[in-house]
Amino acid sequence: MTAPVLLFFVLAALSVVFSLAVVFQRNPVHSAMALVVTLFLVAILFLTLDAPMVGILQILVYAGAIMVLFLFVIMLLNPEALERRRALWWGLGSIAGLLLVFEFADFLSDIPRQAAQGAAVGEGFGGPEQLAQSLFHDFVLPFEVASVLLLVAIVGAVVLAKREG
Amino acid sequence: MEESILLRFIPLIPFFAAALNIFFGQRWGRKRAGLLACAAVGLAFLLSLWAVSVLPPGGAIKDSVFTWIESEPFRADFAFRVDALTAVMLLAITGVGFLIHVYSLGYMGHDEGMIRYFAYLNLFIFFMLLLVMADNLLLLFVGWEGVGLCSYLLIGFWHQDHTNTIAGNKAFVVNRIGDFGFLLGLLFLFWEMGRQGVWTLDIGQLQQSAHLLSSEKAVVITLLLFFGATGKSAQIPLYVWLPDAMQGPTPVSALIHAATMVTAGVYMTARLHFLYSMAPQTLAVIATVGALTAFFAATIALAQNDIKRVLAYSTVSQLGYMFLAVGVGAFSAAVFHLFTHAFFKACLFLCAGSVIHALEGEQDMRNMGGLKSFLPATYWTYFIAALAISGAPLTAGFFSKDQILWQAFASTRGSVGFWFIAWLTAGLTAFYMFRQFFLVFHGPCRVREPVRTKIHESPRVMTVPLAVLALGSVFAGWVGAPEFMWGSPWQRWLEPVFGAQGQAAHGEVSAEWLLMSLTFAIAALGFFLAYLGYGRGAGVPERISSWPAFNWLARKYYVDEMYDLILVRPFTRCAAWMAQSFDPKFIDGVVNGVAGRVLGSSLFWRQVQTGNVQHYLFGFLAGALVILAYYLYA
Amino acid sequence: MIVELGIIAAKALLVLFMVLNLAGVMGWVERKGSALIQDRIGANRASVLGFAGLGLVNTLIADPIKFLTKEDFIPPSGDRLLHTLAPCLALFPALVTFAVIPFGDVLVVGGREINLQVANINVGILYIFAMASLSVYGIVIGAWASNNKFSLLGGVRGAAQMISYEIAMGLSVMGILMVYGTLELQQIVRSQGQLLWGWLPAWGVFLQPVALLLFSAAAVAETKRIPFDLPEGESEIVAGFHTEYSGGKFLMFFTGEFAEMVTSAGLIATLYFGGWQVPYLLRDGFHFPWGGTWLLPQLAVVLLQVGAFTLKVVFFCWLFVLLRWTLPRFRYDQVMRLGWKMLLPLALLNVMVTGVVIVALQGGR
Amino acid sequence: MVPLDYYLFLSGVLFAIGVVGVVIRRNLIVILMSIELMLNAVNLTFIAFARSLGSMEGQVIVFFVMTVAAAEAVIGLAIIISIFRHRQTLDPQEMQLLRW
Repeated sequence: MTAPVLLFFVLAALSVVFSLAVVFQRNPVHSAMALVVTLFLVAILFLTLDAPMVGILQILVYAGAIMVLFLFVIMLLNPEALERRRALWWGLGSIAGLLLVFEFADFLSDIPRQAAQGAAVGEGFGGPEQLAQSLFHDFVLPFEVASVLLLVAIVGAVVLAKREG
Repeated sequence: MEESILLRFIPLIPFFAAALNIFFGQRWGRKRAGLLACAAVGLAFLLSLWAVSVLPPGGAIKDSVFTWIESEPFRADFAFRVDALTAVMLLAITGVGFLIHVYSLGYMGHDEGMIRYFAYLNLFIFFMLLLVMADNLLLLFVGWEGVGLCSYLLIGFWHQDHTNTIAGNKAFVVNRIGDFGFLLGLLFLFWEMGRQGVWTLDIGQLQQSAHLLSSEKAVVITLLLFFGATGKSAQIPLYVWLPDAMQGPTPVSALIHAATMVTAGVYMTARLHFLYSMAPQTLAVIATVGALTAFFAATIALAQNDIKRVLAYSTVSQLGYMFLAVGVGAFSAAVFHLFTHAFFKACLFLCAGSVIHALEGEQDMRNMGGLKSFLPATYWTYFIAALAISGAPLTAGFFSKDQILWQAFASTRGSVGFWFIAWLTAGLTAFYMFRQFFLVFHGPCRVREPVRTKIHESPRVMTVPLAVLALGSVFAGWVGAPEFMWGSPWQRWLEPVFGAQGQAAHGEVSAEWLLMSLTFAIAALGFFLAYLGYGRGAGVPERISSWPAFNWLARKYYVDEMYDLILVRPFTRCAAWMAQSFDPKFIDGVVNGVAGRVLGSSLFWRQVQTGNVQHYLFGFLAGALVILAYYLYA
Repeated sequence: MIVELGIIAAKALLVLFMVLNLAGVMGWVERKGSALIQDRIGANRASVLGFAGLGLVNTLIADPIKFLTKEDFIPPSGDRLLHTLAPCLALFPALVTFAVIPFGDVLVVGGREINLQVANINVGILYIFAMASLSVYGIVIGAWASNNKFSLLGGVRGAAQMISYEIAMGLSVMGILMVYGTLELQQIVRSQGQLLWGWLPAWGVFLQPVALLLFSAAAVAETKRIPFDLPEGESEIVAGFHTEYSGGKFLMFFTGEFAEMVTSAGLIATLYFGGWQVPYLLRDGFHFPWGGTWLLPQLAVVLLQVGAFTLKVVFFCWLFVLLRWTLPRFRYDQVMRLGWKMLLPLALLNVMVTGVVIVALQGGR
Repeated sequence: MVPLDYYLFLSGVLFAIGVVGVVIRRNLIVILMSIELMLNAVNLTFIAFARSLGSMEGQVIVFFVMTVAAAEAVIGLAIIISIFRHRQTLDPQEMQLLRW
């Protein structure tokens, strides 16, 4: 087992553990923290896949902004801390999830195996220049649309969260 | 074929006048609205004169406004076309129409709904012009339906009175029955021509490719179209609406139910003469129906007491003459009689209107008499028109009717039987016309007291049109004199339209003279009998009206009752059963039953709808799993 | 391989040592600075083994000992795990941020070029922001885990404030990125060695003066220091997010704050004041614009550069201290208004103007 | 080198965990977090394929997914706040107005 594979297994195991924690922790703050860690780990996985820019953005946007927002809202609302576990419902959901995993595994077993880092990529793949080239050249219209989407989200959030009167 | 953009204004001017009157009439006031309506028709008349004057000999003028329907390979233009036949109709419609509009200014001058009246009248003129100017049968059908609508609106014009509304409904329903036949004929024609590869309803193209149709198909098509004509032109069996249509204002009766609309059927058969000529069986049917109607209606007219009903049955009878002419293949004669009839029948109706106007709405001839001295202008015009319709020598009716009689006798399709019926009818016509004449204008005055003192001659605005029409009643016929007198420009005018077949027979001059004399003789006999029965004293009417035969005629052969018994009652009963038993029990049962089952199952299944998003999501997840599994393992 | 790793480890340790020590020293400087400004003698009581003359001893040795020997109090109804985790989360980002800040040019030892920067990654600035954004968690988690109303208020304030100012900070740096055309910090610093009009060093402060002001303000807010210390706000909410902290954990918060301060100073120096650049000093010595040259050995040059960088960082740290004891605390609404309604629009405007100028100078390529 | 399927399978597992979270949790905020987890799993797939195919498009799409996720989180949280103000609860089971 080479170093990259080992690294992958460590990251994968950790991220699965923490994402399980996200779902099965009864305390929303614990869930949120577990999710932050998961996102961090996934960002490192991105780095192993030659996507440094996206990886850093993942930390910056997800961990740094979105999750802080989640925490902020949890603390703002401060709901009753723990929810009850309902064995039947949790069991049903988990079984369905397991089935989903099995079907994924079955599906993946059918496709030919290939290395993730198979294709030859040039210097700076996934770096700021290349991403910028794609974003502002090939995908400039979607990019602008995305900016409009964000603007709409801002306005929507302000309207929704504003207290009436 | 020449093009002219001016053509479209002939129908459009009345149309816009109607629209303006509908929207702004109330603001302008009645007087201005009436003048606008008259001016519009007058303008249309002038334009028609222009169109006739520029019409190339034997040709036509065309004006394509826009493409109405385009569905390859079929194409219908919203196009107008004027040829010799249309030109005649144009002049009759706009000319007589204009006079009647002017007359209406006086007749309807005091009516509350005058603006509405003139709007309808203009709308009618528009549709009628559409009908006669249509370049294709679809547009003709639009006009056909449109005039029916206007007729309905105007019969029920005084809708406050329920009987008027019923009369309007009757006219509309009976016309619908005819129109259904017409539409079927139209569709059948369209389909059959299409099967021959000619997808068209354009009249010119139809004429060129009519020979593609087989004779049997032509018979069926023409019979169906003729059925439509019997509805619109009040022939057996669908004539029953016309007498009732007299409920409308009298100028309307004159314009729509005497001069123009009811002749639409004749016009249509003349327009499609090329089809009818291919179907001798149909022509035989038409001739028979025409002759029978002429005689039948004339006999009914003998015994009517309502001044307008006599004229109504007279109209039916005269229309029968026209169809007889069509049936023996004498299209030109039919159109000629149509033309002259427009004048004298309009004149008669307007005279009747003048009388009714003077007597403040009285229509029963038994309550008239001796009006000669009160209404001199009406008296003389009526006299002239009555002479014309009776066929007195050198009047319009004399020429046109004699031509029909001659054709009925001498045409290849004619026979002595047809001639005899028509000849007999000519006598009856003279009789009932002068019976009416004597009852109304001669003898002692039987007008009821409060009205009698106020009898007055109509104003100029009404008498001048009467005079003009009376002149027309005499001189309109001179354009169609027989060959042996001074010849017929009419024939030459219509020759290009109908070709050689328009004038089917040229017989011996002596035979023509003989027939003419016979006709004159029987007309004179009718006049004499009328004078004997009604002209001298007051006692005769009572004696005659006690005869059972007279009663039989007065009740119009009980045809309305028969229709009621055979058709209307079973139909209403069937409808009642449908409405009261079939619909609530069966239809509603099925509908409610289905709804009930649906409701029941919904009540059960709605429990699935817990409102809990996560339950839905779980269902969604399960579904996704199943679909995934299906694609993986199946 | 081993050597490489060793060099990296050495660099990391060096940086950690420098930053932590500087943070410790700053604790003393802060007290001394306050005393200076308030016209008193200040922290002069600590004496170790009777050696009290050097006040530095106070913070470098006495303070840690004092903190570490105190009771580590955890609120009974609090969250044990997160309460412990929070100080680490506060300290961690401040320390790792320095990894991408270059403290010198290339040092050549035995033919091996050593880049005087712990990690040269091509998205350096983004990395800094990513780490800075993580520093919120320390406050928020700590505040929440304390199960204390005041702590929670402080935490909520901190979260909102830091998210708000992060945006202004990021946007103000945009100008620098546009001018130097790279995200790599080492590259940015090297670009600042060029000369404008032959004599003026192309430092960020000359090219992006507005951005410097915006960035500095945002940086102060990010370090939660006066005038932006709302999350602590002693006069209102006791001690804010670290009300329930004591002992070693408090020390970590404390150190974290100073480490952040050092990092901010380092960033300002790197982005706007030429980083390790000494005016006119190239790799082989000074080349003055007025013609003179003064060649120096490579080691001397590197030492000069590292020294210059350190000097700059210390200077800005001192500026922070001065700032703290000069300005009063804002109200919370003022903080929000400043961040959203002044810094953010100004930063956007700066980006736009910069863009226009660049396009104009390049002829709208 | 690490096979592509490893990444894909990891992504699938993370996705399934996210789905389970959405289904079983009774706290709207955690449900929203689970959705973020699912989005991230998908992002991982995109990045893996981007690397495997040597094309930047996957990364660009991830960029857009992040944009959408940010917008979604903002709006979602705003909705949650306004729901909480009205009903004092975050339990989706309590929100059953659309019931038969």
